[in-house]
Amino acid sequence: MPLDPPDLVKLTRKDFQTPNDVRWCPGCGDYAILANIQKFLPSLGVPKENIVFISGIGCAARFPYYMETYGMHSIHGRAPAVATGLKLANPDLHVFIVTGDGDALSIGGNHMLHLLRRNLDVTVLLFNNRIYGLTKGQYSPASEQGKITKSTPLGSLDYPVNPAAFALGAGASFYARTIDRDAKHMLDVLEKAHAHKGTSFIEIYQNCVVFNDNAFEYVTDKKQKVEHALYLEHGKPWLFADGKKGIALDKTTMSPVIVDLEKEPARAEDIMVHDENDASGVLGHLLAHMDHPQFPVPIGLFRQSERPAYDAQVIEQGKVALEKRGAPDLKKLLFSGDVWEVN
Amino acid sequence: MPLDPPDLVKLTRKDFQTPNDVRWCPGCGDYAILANIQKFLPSLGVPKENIVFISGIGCAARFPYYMETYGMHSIHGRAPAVATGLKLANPDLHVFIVTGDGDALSIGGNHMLHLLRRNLDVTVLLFNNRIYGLTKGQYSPASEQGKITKSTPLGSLDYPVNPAAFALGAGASFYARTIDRDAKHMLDVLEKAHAHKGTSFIEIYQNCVVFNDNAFEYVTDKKQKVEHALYLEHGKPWLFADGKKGIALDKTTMSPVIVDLEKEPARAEDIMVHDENDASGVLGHLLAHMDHPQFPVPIGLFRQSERPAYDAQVIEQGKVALEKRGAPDLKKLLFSGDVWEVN
Amino acid sequence: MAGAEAPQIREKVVIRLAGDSGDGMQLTGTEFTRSAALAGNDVATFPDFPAEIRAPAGTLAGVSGFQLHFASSAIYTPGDAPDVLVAMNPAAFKKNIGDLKPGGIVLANEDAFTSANLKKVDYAESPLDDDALNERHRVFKVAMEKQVALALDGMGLSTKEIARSKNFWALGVLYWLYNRDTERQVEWIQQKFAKKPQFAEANIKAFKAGYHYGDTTEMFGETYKVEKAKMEPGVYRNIMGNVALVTGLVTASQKAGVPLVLGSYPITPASDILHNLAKYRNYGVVTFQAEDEIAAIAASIGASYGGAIGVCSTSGPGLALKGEALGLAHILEIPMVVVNVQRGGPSTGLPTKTEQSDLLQCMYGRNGDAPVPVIAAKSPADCFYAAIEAVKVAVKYMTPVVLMSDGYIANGAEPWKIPEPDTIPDIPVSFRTEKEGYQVYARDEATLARAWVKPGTPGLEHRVGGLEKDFLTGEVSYDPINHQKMCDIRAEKVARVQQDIPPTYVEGDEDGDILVVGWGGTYGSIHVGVEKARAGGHKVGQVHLRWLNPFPKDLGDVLGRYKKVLVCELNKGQLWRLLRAEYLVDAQSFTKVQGQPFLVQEVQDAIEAALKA
Amino acid sequence: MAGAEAPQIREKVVIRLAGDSGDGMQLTGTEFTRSAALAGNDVATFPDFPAEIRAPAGTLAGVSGFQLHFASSAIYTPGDAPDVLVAMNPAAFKKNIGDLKPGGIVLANEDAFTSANLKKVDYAESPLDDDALNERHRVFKVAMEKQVALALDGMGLSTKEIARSKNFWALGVLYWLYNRDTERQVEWIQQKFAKKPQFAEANIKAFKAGYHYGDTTEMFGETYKVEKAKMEPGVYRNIMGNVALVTGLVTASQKAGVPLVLGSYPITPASDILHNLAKYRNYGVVTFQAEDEIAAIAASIGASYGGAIGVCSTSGPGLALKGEALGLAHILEIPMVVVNVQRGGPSTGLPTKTEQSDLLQCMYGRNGDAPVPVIAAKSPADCFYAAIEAVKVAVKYMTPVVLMSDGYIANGAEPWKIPEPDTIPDIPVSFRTEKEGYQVYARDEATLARAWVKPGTPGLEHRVGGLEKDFLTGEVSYDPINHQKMCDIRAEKVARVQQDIPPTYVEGDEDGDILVVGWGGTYGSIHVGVEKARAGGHKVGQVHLRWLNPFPKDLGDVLGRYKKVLVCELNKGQLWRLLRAEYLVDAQSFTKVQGQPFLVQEVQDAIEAALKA
Ligand SMILES: Cc1ncc(C[n+]2csc(CCOP(=O)(O)OP(=O)(O)O)c2C)c(N)n1
Ligand SMILES: Cc1ncc(C[n+]2csc(CCOP(=O)(O)OP(=O)(O)O)c2C)c(N)n1
Ligand code: SF4
Ligand code: SF4
Ligand SMILES: [Mg+2]
Ligand SMILES: [Mg+2]
Repeated sequence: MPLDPPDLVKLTRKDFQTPNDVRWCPGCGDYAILANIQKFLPSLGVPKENIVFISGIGCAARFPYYMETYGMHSIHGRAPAVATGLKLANPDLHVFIVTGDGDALSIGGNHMLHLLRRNLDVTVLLFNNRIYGLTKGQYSPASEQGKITKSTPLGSLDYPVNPAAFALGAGASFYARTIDRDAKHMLDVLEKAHAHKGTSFIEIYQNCVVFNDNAFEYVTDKKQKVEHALYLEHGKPWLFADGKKGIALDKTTMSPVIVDLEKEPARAEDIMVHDENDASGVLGHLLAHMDHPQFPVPIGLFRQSERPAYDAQVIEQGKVALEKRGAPDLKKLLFSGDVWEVN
Repeated sequence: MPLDPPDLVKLTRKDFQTPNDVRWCPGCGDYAILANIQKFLPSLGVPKENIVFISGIGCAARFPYYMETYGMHSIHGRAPAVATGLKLANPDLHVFIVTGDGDALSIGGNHMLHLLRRNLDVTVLLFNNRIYGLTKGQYSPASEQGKITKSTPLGSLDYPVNPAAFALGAGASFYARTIDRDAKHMLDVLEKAHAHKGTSFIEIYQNCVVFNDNAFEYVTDKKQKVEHALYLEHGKPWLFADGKKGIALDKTTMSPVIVDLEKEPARAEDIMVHDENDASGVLGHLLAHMDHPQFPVPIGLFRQSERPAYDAQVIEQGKVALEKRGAPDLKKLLFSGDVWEVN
Repeated sequence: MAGAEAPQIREKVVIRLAGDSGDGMQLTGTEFTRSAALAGNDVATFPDFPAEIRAPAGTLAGVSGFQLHFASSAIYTPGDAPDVLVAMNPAAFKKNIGDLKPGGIVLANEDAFTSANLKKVDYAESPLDDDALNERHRVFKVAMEKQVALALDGMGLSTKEIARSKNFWALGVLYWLYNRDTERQVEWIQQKFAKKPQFAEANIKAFKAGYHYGDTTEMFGETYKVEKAKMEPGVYRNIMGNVALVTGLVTASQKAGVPLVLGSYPITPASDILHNLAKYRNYGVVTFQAEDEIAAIAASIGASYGGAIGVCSTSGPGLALKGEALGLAHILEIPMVVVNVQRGGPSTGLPTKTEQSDLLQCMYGRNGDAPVPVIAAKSPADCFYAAIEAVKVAVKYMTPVVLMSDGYIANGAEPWKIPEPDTIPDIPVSFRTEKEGYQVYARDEATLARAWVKPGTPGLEHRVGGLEKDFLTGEVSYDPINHQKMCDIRAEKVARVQQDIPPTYVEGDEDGDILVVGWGGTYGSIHVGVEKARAGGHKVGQVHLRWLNPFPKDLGDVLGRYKKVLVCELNKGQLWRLLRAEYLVDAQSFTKVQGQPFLVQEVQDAIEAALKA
Repeated sequence: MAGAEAPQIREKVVIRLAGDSGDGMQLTGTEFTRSAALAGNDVATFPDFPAEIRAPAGTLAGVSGFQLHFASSAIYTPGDAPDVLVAMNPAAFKKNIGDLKPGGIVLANEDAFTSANLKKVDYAESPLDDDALNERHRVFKVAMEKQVALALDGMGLSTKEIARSKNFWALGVLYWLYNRDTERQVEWIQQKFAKKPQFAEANIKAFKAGYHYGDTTEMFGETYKVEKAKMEPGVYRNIMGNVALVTGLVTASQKAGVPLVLGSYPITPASDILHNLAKYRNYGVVTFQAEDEIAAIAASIGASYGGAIGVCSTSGPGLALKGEALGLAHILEIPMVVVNVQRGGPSTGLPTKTEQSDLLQCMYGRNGDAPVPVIAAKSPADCFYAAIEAVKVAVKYMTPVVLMSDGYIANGAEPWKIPEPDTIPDIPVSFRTEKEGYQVYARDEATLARAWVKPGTPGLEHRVGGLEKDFLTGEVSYDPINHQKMCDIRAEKVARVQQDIPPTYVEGDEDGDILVVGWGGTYGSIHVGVEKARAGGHKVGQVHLRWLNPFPKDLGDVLGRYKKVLVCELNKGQLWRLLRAEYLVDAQSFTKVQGQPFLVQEVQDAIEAALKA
């Protein structure tokens, strides 16, 4: 497979649209994400035949049908494994995995874990609407405890999976969170993800108008988000509420605390400064556990770390093997071991 | 099912031994664990009929056959799910899950994730020998990178799963590490686990003499372990090397650093003090990422946190439902909805 | 209240409601069905909805349909061809008009036949004005949205909100057309929207406006009446398959005196089993929404091992994931019920459509020789009895049982004569507590079942597992002869379920030209097809198999009593293969895999063709 | 070098080596086999080891056996009853003595017949001294450990280390007994233990000591010689099934010019496929040890979609987990090979034992009607050809293919006449790159295969998935007729594989009294059984099916040429059911599920019985 040719016809958003009717509910957050990705891809300079979208099952997982690239709508939860085989067959492809919170964190949790620790060079787009959309509204592992849904008329009992804590605990080398409606932010995160070598895990807060409407209103509603969203920027302090509040670390409990800078301007010094490449991962840990409503919810790139991607290592190992063991030779293959002749 | 009766015949270790031949390889670390558990159980004051061992498949998973309690040797990776059903049928049982690093972290990773987040009241004993024993020596997700095994003659490429980081990221309310050969320590950890309400996850370093001998020599060998093991005690500083060294936190990088107290006695103050109940989870995070050979390996209870167990909540919900909706009534069940009569 | 002239009497009427997914056709259909049932008609329904939650408005893919059949005589299917088609938009019209009976009524929402909507389904102009159409059918165009807007004028509702009530308007028209009593419906709306009184009011107004529109415009010239059906005396309710199945499971649990634990992962069309069972926490039912299908069945196994009735519910793709664990349940010999509500396959296939293509998967979809009893429900209400029987066999023989339903009966509904609770026999279950002489795999002589022992029972501590085990002690055994013995016994045990299977029930002719064999949700169509063939002068029998494994003891004899055998099923011939293998019967196969149930006509034609073949 | 007297000539010899798992019997057996093969004998082997890595020393459960058959004529099985039994301890003796031929040799390690060891297997006293035994057999007791200790004296080895060499001592005795050339063996030991020269030296010394012990004590009175077998001229190697299978896969990949990606999760007895393929990274082979079996097959699907030959290898329980994904591969219509090395089931069953009980699982173990071609290898070397054929059909018909092996042939070995690479035909594969007229599900007329397109190909961007798809464009389609069409076509495509299946190959009589039908690893036993029955005067034919789905076109006719048909298989009658269903043939079934291959005698008896039935 050739690498992406350098001199490309300039692609536009339209080039990535299929003629297919888009079949999400009117008002579904998936539309915005689709539009953003279609806007984003031309900027990569990658010819569209080298792009593949692999999904599992769910509303989110319909995504590949709407992308004029290669794509596979596979089976529930298994997209990471399908993508792994695909990259092993052709590591030059740019592979996106599209998945929902049920697809990725319920049935597909194990594959996600192993994808992340292996650090395959792909981008994961997790559309988190905290509900099972396609099957019409059961709670998902990302739903808040006590949630009343079709399958939990008395309220759900399980504590939710924390996608950020899970991903970072699984060894994710890139974890970011963004929001369906925040096009600009999403594009920014996508760019960073594309530049990252290894698995980029992007959690996208996505509104399911039908079964979990406004689940993320506190970070999408213009008024509320000021107090409830913490936009992360590398090298910048953890500030929110228009810079009037910030997050500091209580040194004795090692816990994040909200500092009201209007009341305590002197504590501006204490505000944590974001470091995307934080070596110890402590910042990522703290961010992962900052949850609504106690804390503003962090939006942005939590943490990125460097280690060779799995597919890159496979190629490298292939080269070494070829050098050491020589080119394929059927004669050698067949006649190996103890052979004898009968005349 | 009756609760454990208060006046018990005093059980002994022997009561928990089955007549079955124990079929591990001579010298396998599993023997020591078996002996420890059989020693430990009488101390619980739980009649043996109320104890159940559920395992998956692997050398470790043979465990239930050797315990004179109830037990099931189920299928590969699924013990957490079997145990969940069992506890839903009878929450009064004391259930232990016995699993290997492949069983728990490879095929069974997803069930483990969900067990931990749900916080089912069971104890998980993960026999980590960093290899697939039963299938005769392939690398496991816990094997170090570059490992040469039957399935990786050129060396494995995947980064290992970090069991502690995984479990804590999954929301484990109890995570401890102990060692097959350290009977005293294991008993101590088992007691703590038993007192814990919710899922107690215990990683046991276990030596596989045949396929991965001495994988943990650095913490089992008398000489080496002084420098390489960090025994955790609640309220005590993170000291090792006979108290001559300790772990402090570099405040700028938020990373753990080794302090040589002989050289810098003044820094004794800086040594981190262990808090098993650390609210923010930062200590657990740091411990999970302290790995051999850069750091001494933490042994003991990393972190314990409190939240209601899944099964306890199920019972509670049942009580509420009974109060609100009334006792079972077949007549009501059958004749519900719009009914009409035909004469 | 009804139209001026006396209504015409009709024996059977088939109505199909079709519109966008958002148009509320399922609700309208369900409500009209309810009123027909309450009025004493026999009813049968067939909802047919798209896979998408809400497919793009106005497209063919987005059309949601609901067909209902109500009658003053016994009926068995939702009907082949509708008498009335309610079409809320051009897509709904286009998709369904071909099925309408000649002379049938079209009630079309004219407001939706805009040029934009027409274009979406490739109509150059409105098909409603087509002469040929108007010759074949009685076409009524109504500007429903306008009518509703008029009725709701002054309530301060938005256009969108107003449009939402148009299904109740249409329902009102149907009430008028079939002389239904409106009061109960009004009450129902009031209750249903109790929390949103404004919507309640709007819907009631729309409903009444539709009714009055029929009345005052004397729209259709005449009205109709379908008398009460002669049904056995008793108390009835209208029940959907998934609800009946849940009711059966809960009843079985109560009758066995053993709590029920469901492990399930949502999947269409089985999810409603989880939803409905979750309502019975006060009946001791625990529902566990697992992380996947494997965890779901593993949890059921754990629950059964713990002394509960472990159940899991799924559809084809989910069952495919459960194969390994089902093999474990088989070798453990614990009682469990695996419910498979079949849908269109292979793979993700046609998730919202019906099919019967999982039979061989249920029989053989796991490693090794691992037979399990397989039972299939034949109609919505029958799901109740099949569920009870599945539980009964599971606990009696200590075996997992696969209980098959399908999308058609799961979502379809029919009137069900509710049995008095006391008439349902108890399901005897005894947990062993006696220590003396306990051997883990010792068996009951008649059933070959081993004893069920609850963990927690003193003195009976033991271990079980997936490795082959000694035929008596249950300890792991690699002994060759023991393995043979255990495989033989496990197979024999499942074969012994025959003891509990009544002799084959033959409907129609007891011998003769042809025997039509079916199973599962196709019962109704086959039944009527057979009746029609008999009316055509042939000697035709019908056998509808409840147990697919094992078969009834006398089935071979029954097959032998006919010159020909025809197996009808919604797959590529799966039961046909099983029957041929078992009885070497040169049966013919009539199949269909279109995501749709059989039409009666198709069955009838197939019988004719088979007779000639 | 050989014994003083001229050796006796023997046509066939069967030796069984038995000892504790730690006694190195597998190695000893393999080495003696190698020497026999190199000496020009035909050979066949049967290793039989316990499930435990190292079961408790001295117990019956811990006995590891290796049987080898070598001959100067063509042989097909490892032999029913051994001529020689080497028993390293009382457990090994007890477990195997019953099989020894009357007059056969027992070579027992007397040192291990301690009272402790005797007690472990319930011997009150040493059975070696039993008169009856010594009348029936020729019993040789040797204090092997003592002999080895003497030989290694002065090397400074521990008792434990010394004991480890005793298998080489026994090997030495066998070399002497059968007049084998010792030089190559010495070289082999040197190479094998190159990194541990002390062990090399010890093992060589022990080996030579054994040889000389035979020679100097003139232990058995006489020695034997098995001449070269008359084999077709050519170059041979001795090959195990799993190795042959891997060699076939790599060859197919080279001949197709398409790289191979294996996704696999370790499982006995399939793991060696992963292990062996991993050695061929320089052949473009990528092996991926996945987190579970589902990930393994999903990765193979991804790889095939990406333009590689996706393969996954597993055993029964693993295959049970792959059902859903295999259905996806089926509906996607991509080329893939799923290798199933069968073991004893159900559930975890008897993991290290052989069985053929996954046939129906391979056929039907997934939701919906989702047929795939199924091929089975019949012997160790045949795994090579079966693997190539599986790949060929997969890429030609764009379909997943299930390739069946079993524990018996996977671990057994036989001499293989190595084909010249050039004589192996290329496997034509062409990836579509032409944009013009591309339709994702347009098909080749002859094979019904759709085009294989690599992602990365400009202008052919398209989407595939598990939902039903339009028969031409591949877009999602819920159209009823289209679904029927696609189900029909997918079935027809698999049926067309018949085009590539040669007419049924009948061995023995072309028509007559009885046809014996088998498949897979039972070929050898059935073959010899049939030959013996023919020698007994019956007209018997043998058909050993390579393709289980579809069957060869003429199979029905062939079945019809015999008065009776007998299907022999290691399960509860799975092929038997398929044949009955397909051909309505009133076949008889001879089966065995004991974790062991058929004995020739069993097959012969079954034929006699069937003839009488
Ligand atoms: C094996 C299998 N099990 C279950 C299903 C049913 N199913 C389809 S999507 C889905 C969950 C969807 O939730 P999520 O991943 O959050 O996606 P969303 O629809 O919310 O975008 C389920 C349970 C299936 N298709 N396959
Ligand atoms: C479904 C399935 N896949 C694979 C196997 C084969 N298998 C048995 S145990 C095992 C791994 C064991 O490793 P681990 O869990 O670390 O246990 P250990 O033997 O090291 O104690 C595997 C792959 C199986 N029994 N079932
Ligand atoms: S159900 Fe929810 S997630 Fe699915 S398409 Fe509709 S709005 Fe979107
Ligand atoms: S293989 Fe390893 S883990 Fe398994 S029993 Fe032997 S020593 Fe223990
Ligand atoms: Mg979701
Ligand atoms: Mg292990």
